[in-house]
Amino acid sequence: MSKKKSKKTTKRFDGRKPDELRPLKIESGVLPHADGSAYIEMGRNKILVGVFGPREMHPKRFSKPNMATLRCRYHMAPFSVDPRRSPAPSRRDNEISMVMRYALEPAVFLERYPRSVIDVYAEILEADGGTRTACINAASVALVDAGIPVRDLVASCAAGKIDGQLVLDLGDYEDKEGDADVPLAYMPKTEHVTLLQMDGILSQDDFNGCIDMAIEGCKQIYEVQREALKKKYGLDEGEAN
Amino acid sequence: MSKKKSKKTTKRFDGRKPDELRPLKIESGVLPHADGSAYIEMGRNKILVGVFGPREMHPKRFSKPNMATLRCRYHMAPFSVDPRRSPAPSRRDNEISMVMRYALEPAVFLERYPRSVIDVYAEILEADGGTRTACINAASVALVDAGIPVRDLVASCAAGKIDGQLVLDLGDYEDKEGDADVPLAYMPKTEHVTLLQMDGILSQDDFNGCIDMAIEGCKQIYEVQREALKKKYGLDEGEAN
Amino acid sequence: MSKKKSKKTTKRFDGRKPDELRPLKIESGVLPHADGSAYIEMGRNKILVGVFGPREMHPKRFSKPNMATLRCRYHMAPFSVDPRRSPAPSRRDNEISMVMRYALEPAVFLERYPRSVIDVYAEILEADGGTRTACINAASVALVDAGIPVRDLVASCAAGKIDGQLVLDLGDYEDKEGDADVPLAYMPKTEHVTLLQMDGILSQDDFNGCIDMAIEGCKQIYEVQREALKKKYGLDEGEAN
Amino acid sequence: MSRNVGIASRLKRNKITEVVASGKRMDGRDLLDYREIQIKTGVLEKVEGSAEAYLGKTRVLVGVKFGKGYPFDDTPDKGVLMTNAEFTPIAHPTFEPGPPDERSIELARVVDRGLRSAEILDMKKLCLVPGKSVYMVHVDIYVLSYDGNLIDCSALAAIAALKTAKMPVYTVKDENVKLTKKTKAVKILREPLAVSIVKIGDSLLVDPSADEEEVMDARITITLDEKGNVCTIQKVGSVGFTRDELKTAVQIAAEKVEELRKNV
Amino acid sequence: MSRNVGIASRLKRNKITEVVASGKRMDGRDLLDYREIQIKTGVLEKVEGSAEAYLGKTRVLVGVKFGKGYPFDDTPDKGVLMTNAEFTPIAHPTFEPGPPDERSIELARVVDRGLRSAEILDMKKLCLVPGKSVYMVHVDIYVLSYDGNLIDCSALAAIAALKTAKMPVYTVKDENVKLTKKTKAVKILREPLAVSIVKIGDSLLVDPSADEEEVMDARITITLDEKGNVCTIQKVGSVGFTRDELKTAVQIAAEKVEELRKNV
Amino acid sequence: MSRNVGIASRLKRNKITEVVASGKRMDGRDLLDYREIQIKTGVLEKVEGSAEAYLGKTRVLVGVKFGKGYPFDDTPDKGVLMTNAEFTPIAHPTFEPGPPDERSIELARVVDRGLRSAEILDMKKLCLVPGKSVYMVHVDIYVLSYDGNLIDCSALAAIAALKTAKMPVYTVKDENVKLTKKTKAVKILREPLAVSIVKIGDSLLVDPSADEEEVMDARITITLDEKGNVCTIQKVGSVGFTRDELKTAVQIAAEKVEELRKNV
Repeated sequence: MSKKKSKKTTKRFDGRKPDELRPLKIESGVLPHADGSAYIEMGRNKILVGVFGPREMHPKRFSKPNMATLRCRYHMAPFSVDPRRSPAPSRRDNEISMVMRYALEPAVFLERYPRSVIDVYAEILEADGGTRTACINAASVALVDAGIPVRDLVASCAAGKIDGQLVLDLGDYEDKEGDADVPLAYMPKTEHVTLLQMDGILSQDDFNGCIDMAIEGCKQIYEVQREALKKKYGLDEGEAN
Repeated sequence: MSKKKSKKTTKRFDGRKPDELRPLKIESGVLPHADGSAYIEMGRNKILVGVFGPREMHPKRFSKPNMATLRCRYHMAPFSVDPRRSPAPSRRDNEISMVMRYALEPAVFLERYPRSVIDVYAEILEADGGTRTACINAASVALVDAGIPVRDLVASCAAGKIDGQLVLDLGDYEDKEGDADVPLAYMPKTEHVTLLQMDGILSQDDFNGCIDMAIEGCKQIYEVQREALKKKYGLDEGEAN
Repeated sequence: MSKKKSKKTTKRFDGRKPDELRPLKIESGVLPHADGSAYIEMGRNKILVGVFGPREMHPKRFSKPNMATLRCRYHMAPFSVDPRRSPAPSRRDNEISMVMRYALEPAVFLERYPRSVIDVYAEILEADGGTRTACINAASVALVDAGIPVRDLVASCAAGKIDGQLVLDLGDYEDKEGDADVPLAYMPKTEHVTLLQMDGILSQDDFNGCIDMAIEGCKQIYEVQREALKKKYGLDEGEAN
Repeated sequence: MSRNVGIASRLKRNKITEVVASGKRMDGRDLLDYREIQIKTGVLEKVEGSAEAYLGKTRVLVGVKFGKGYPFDDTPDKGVLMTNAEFTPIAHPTFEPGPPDERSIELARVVDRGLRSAEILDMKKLCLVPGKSVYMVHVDIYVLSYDGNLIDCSALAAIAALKTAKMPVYTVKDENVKLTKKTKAVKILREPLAVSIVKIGDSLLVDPSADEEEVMDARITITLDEKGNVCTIQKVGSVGFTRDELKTAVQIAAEKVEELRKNV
Repeated sequence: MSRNVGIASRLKRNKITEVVASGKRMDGRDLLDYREIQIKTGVLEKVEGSAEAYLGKTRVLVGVKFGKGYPFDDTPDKGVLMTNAEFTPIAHPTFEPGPPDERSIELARVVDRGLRSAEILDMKKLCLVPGKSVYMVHVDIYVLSYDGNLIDCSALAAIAALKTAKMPVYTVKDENVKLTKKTKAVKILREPLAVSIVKIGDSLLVDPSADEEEVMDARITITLDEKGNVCTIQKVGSVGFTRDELKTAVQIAAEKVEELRKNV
Repeated sequence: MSRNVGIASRLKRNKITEVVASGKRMDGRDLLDYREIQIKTGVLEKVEGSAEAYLGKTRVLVGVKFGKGYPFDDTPDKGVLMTNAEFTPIAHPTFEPGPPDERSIELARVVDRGLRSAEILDMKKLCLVPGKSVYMVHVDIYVLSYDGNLIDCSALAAIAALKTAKMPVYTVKDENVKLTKKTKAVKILREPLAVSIVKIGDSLLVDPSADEEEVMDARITITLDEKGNVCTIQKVGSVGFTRDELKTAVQIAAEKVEELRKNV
C-alpha cells in the first residue's frame, strides 16, 4: 500500500486510514447455473455476479458479425437500499450498466466469439457506497470463472475528498457527505484506466491525486481477485498481452 | 342435490340453503364474430366468453409442433366492480388467466391441431363472487360451441365456510366475510378436478368437505351447461373418454 | 382576403380583424439531416417539421405492396406549453398524428413508392392555438422540400366563433374562450377539404360560414407556402392534377 | 381512388363500389338507411348508469360510474368527466387484447369530444369543495361486437346511459364530504348524437358496416344536439371532401340524427 | 399424458416417468424426500428482516422492509402487506431480465395469498393513525438460483425472515407520527408453510427439481399452519387430480410440513 | 483497436484514423479545434428560460421551467432540479421516435450530474415551505440536429438558459403559497461547462463530429467550473486511457473550456 498519498492521519468515519480499502472478500464459482460467477463483499456491499455465454444472440440481427457483444446489467434488489426501492430500472441503473460494459470490454477478447453474446448480470443484494466498482471487481472474476479469455483482470475502486482530505474507497456515508467521488477501473498489465467518472468539485491537482490513489487501490484489489481465482487464473496467465 | 352435506339449516345472507347454487343462466352462440361463445349469469356475475380458433399462431416460434396452444385471458371491464378499476391487467388477473387455462386444458384434444392456437377470451361485465368459476363454465360451453373436440365439459364452482358452516357457491359478500373459499373445476366423466385453489383457514376435514360439496355443485352446473348446448353437445358425446 | 364574411368590425383580443390571419412565417430546408424540412411560426406557434424518405419500411410486413406508407408524428416538447407537460404521448397527440396523416395523404403520390415509408415528424417547440393546422402547413412544404411528388400543397387553418362573431385562425386564448373551433385543411387545385374537425356548438349556418372562412384563409396560407418553396415548388407545378 | 392493399381486399372494394354506385348496398339497404337500432338501459347493477346499443351486429356496452376525486389544477371548481374506450378481443377476430390502439383512441376521443364540446353536464354543479373534491364521472365504452360504425353506436349508448343514471348524493359540511344513501337523476343539458357518413367513390352513405369501412375512401362524423346545432366533426380517411359534399353531409346528418334520437 | 414439446424434452420425460414409476428419482431420492434444507437469517443489514433458504440448488433470498404509508381506501384501519417476487437472470440460463413473467407473478401471488389468508400479522395492530398512516410491510422474494420448487423455498424464507424481523417503533401524538430509534419483534400469529406435490404419470412426489417440474403433469401446492389447518391451495398443470389423489396430497402435505417446520 | 462492424464502417474508420494520425481532420479542423459555436437565448416565450446552442450542424434547444411542487422525502428543505433529454427524430435519420434510449439517458444523466454536482443553484433557497412546497426546476434538453458532441452543446445551452431565466416569485404566509406576477433573475452559483475529448488511435481530439463519434475508441467528458475545478467526468467507449492520456485530457479541457465560456 502506498502511504505517501495520505496527507493527514485523521481517522475516518469508520476508523480507516485515508488510503485504506474497506474489508474486501471475493469468492468465485458461487452460482450453480451460471457459466461463471462471483460474490463480493466490499464494505457492506453484497453483490452476486453471474456470467452467461458466449451464447447465441437473440434477436440475431443485433449480433455483430466480427465479435461477441458484451451485455451488462446492473440491478438492485428492492431491499438493497433504505428506503426500499421499486424493482423497475432507473436512469441511474441504466447508466451504470453502460459504464460497467465500457469498463470490462477493453479486457475481453470479444473477437474470438463472433455473432455471440456474453451476458454479465450484477445483482446488488445490499448497497453501500461504490456499488459500481464492486460490481466490476466481481464481474471481472466471474468472466474468468466462465472461461472467457481476457487480457487482464479489471480492478476497480473510488477515491474522493472529504473534509479536505483525499480518501480511498468511500463508503455510503462518505459518498454522500464528501466533496467528490472518483470511481475508476484499471487493468494493471496494460496500465489502462477503463472506467472513470466523477461527481463533485475538485481542483485539477486533487483530481489527479484521486486518480493516483484509486489506481493504487485497484492494485491491491487485483491481488484479492487473483487469489479468488487461484488455479483458474493461473491457466489464464498465458493470455495476457 | 346432495342434502347430506348441510350441517345446519340456517339461512344464508341471500336466503339460500347451504348447498344451494346461485341462480344460473348459460346461453351459447351469443357473439356474431367469434368461432364459439357463451354468456353466463351466475348470481350477479355477468360474463361473455368468446373462443377464436384453432387458428395460426403468431409469432410462429411460440407455437408447439405437436399440439395446439390454449390461451386464456380473464379481463374485467372497468365498470365491473365498485369502485371502478383501471383497464390495465393486474397480477390477480394474470394469475386467474393462468388457472383458467389449466382448468380447461385437460378437457381439450389439443393434439388434433398442432402449431395452432385457440384463444379463450373472458370479459367480466359485472363481477359478483366467483368470477373465475363462472368464466370456466362459460368458456367450456364456448369451446364446444366453436366445434372444438373435448373429452368432457368442465363445470366449476366454489365451496367455502362462513359462520362455521360449509356453503356452496359463495357470492361477493360471503366471499369477503367467510373463513375460506375453495374454487374447483370438475370433469364429471373422467372425475378429474382440473382447478383447485383455496384461501382462508380450514381444518383438513372441512377442506375435504368443501371439495365434496363443490363437486356436487359442479354436477348440477354440468346439467345447465349441457342444456345450453342442446344439439351441439349431442354431437360431441362420441368424443368423450 | 374575402371581406364579405365579417359581420362586425369589433377588434379581436389581439387587435386582428375577424378574417385576418395571425402573422405567418414559413421557411423550408432548415434541418441539415432531414430529406426535407420546414419551420413555421404561425402566431406564437413555433414548429419544426422533418421529412425522411421514401425509405425502406421496418418491419417489412407492415409495408404496403402497392404504395408507400405515410407516417405522421405530432410531438410536443415538454416546454411547449404552460404548465410543462410530460414527454409521453397523450391520446390527443395520437389523434392529431392520425388526422395529420389523413390531411396530407390525399396530396401525395404514394403509389410511386411501393413498400416504402415516408416519415413526417412535427416537433412543437412552442404551442399557441391551432398547432395541428400549423403542422400541416409546415409538413406540406417539407414534403415538397424532400422532393416527394404531390398533387398540390395542403394549406390549413381554423375558423371559429367567439362572442357571436365568426373569426379566422384562432389563437390560444380565443381557442379556449370561443364557442367553437373548426380546423380545416384544403388543397386549392383540387378544391378538396382533407382535414375537418370541430368542437363546440354551432348552428348549421355558422358551421357553413366557418368552412367558407377557413377555406379563404387556406388560400392565403397557400401563397406563403408557395413563396417558401420558391424554385423548388416551380419544379413541382407540372405534377398537379 | 382506392388505397387498400391485397387482391382480396381490392376485389371486395370493386364489388362494393359497384353496388354502391348503383344506389344500393351489399346487405340490401339504401345508402341512407341505418341498420336495426336497439337500446337497452340499466343492464348493469354495480354502476350508476348503463346502456347497451346495437346497430345490426355492432354492439356496444357503456357503463357510467360516479365517484369522488380531485379536480384538475386549471379547473378547481369543476367536476371531471373521463371517457375511455376498449375494444374487447371477442368483438372481432382481428381485435387483439392489449393496450388501446389508434382506433380505440379515436373512438374514445371522438365520443369524449362529443360529450365535452356539447357541455352535456354542468361541470360546475359537479364540484363539491372547490379545489379539493369534485365528482368524477367515468364513461366507459366497451365494444362487444364490431360490424362497423362504432362511433354512432357508442354515442347512442353513452347518452342513453347518462340519461338513465342515478348519481350518488354527498353532503358537504365544513369541507367534509360525506356519501349519503340517496341518489338523484343526472341532469343532461344537451343530447348530442353522432352520424357517420362514409364516402365510397362518389357516393355518401350512412351507418357503414365493417366491410364498407374497410373499403371506404373517407368518413366524416357529425355530432348534432337536439336543436340541430353541430357539436363535433371528425373527418378521417385518405381522400378529401368537396365543399358540396360537406354541405350534403351536414344535411344528411341533420336528418338522420332525428331518427336516431327516437331511440334514446 | 405428456404435453411437453421437443424430442429432447420427450426423452427426458420418458426417462423421468419411468424412474418415478419405479418409486425412485433421478437424483436418488424417494418420492416423498425433500432435498437438503438450509436456512440462514439476518443475512442483510439494511432491512428489518432477512433470510436465505436453500432447497438443494434452489436458493431464495427474502428481505422484509417496514415503512410508513397510506392505508388502502377500503381498509383505513389496517397496515399494508405487499409481497413481490423477482426471478433474477443469474438464477437460471433460461431466466431473462425484465418485467415479471407468468411464473414470477404466480410465485408472488401464491406466497402473498399464503401470508394473507393465514392472517399471519394482525394488520389492525399495524395501523398508526386510522385512514392516514399505517405500517407498510414489504416482503421481497429474490430468486438467486433455480432448481425447482420455488414456492416451498420462498415460503420458508419468508416465514424465517418475518419471525426474526425487528420492526421500527413510531410514537403517535395528535396524529403526528414520529420514528423512534427503538425496534420490537414482529408478532407472527400463524406460520403457514407450503408443500408442493407434483404428479408425474400416476405418482405423486414432493420437492420437485427443475427437471421434474419441466416434465410434470400437474402440481398442487398446499399451505398449512402449525395446527395443521389448510391455508392456501394452488393447482396448476394441464392434467387433473382425482378425488383420491387430492386426499392423498393433503395427507402428504400435512406430514411433510412438520419436517419443514423444524427448519424455521 | 476498432470495434465497429460492417465494411463501410471499417473503411470510414480507416480513413478517419489515417487523417487524424496526421494531426488533421476530415472537415479540415485541427485536433483541438471546436466547430463554430453559436448561442441564442430567450428563443421561447412560454418558459422562464431558454437557449439554443449550435456546434457546427449540431443543434440543441433547452427550455427551463419553474413550477411549484413537493420536495423529496429525504431533502424536505430543498428545491428540486430535474434534467431530461429527448432525441427528436428530426435530428438524424437514425433517431427513432419513442421512449429514451441509452444515448439520451446518458446525455440527460451527464448534464444532470454536471448541474447537480457543481451545485449551480442554491437548492435551499428554492424551498418555499419545508417539507410541503418547493420550486421545481425542469431543464429540458431537446436535440434538434445531431452531428456529434451533444454533451458539450447541451451544457452550453443549459447554462445559457439558466443564466437568462427569470423565475416566478411566490409569497408565503402561514404556509400558504401564492404566485405573484413578479419574476426575478436566477442566481447561478457556478457555471460548469463540458469538454468532450475522444480518442481515435493514439490521438486525442475535441468536439467530435457524428462520424468521429461513430469510429472513436473512447470518449472522456470533463466538466469544469469557472475557477477551473473539475466537476463531472464521464468516460465511455471500449478502450481505456493511460494515466498520461488522462492528464493530457484534463489539460486540454481546462484550456478549451475558457474558449467555450466566452459564448455564454
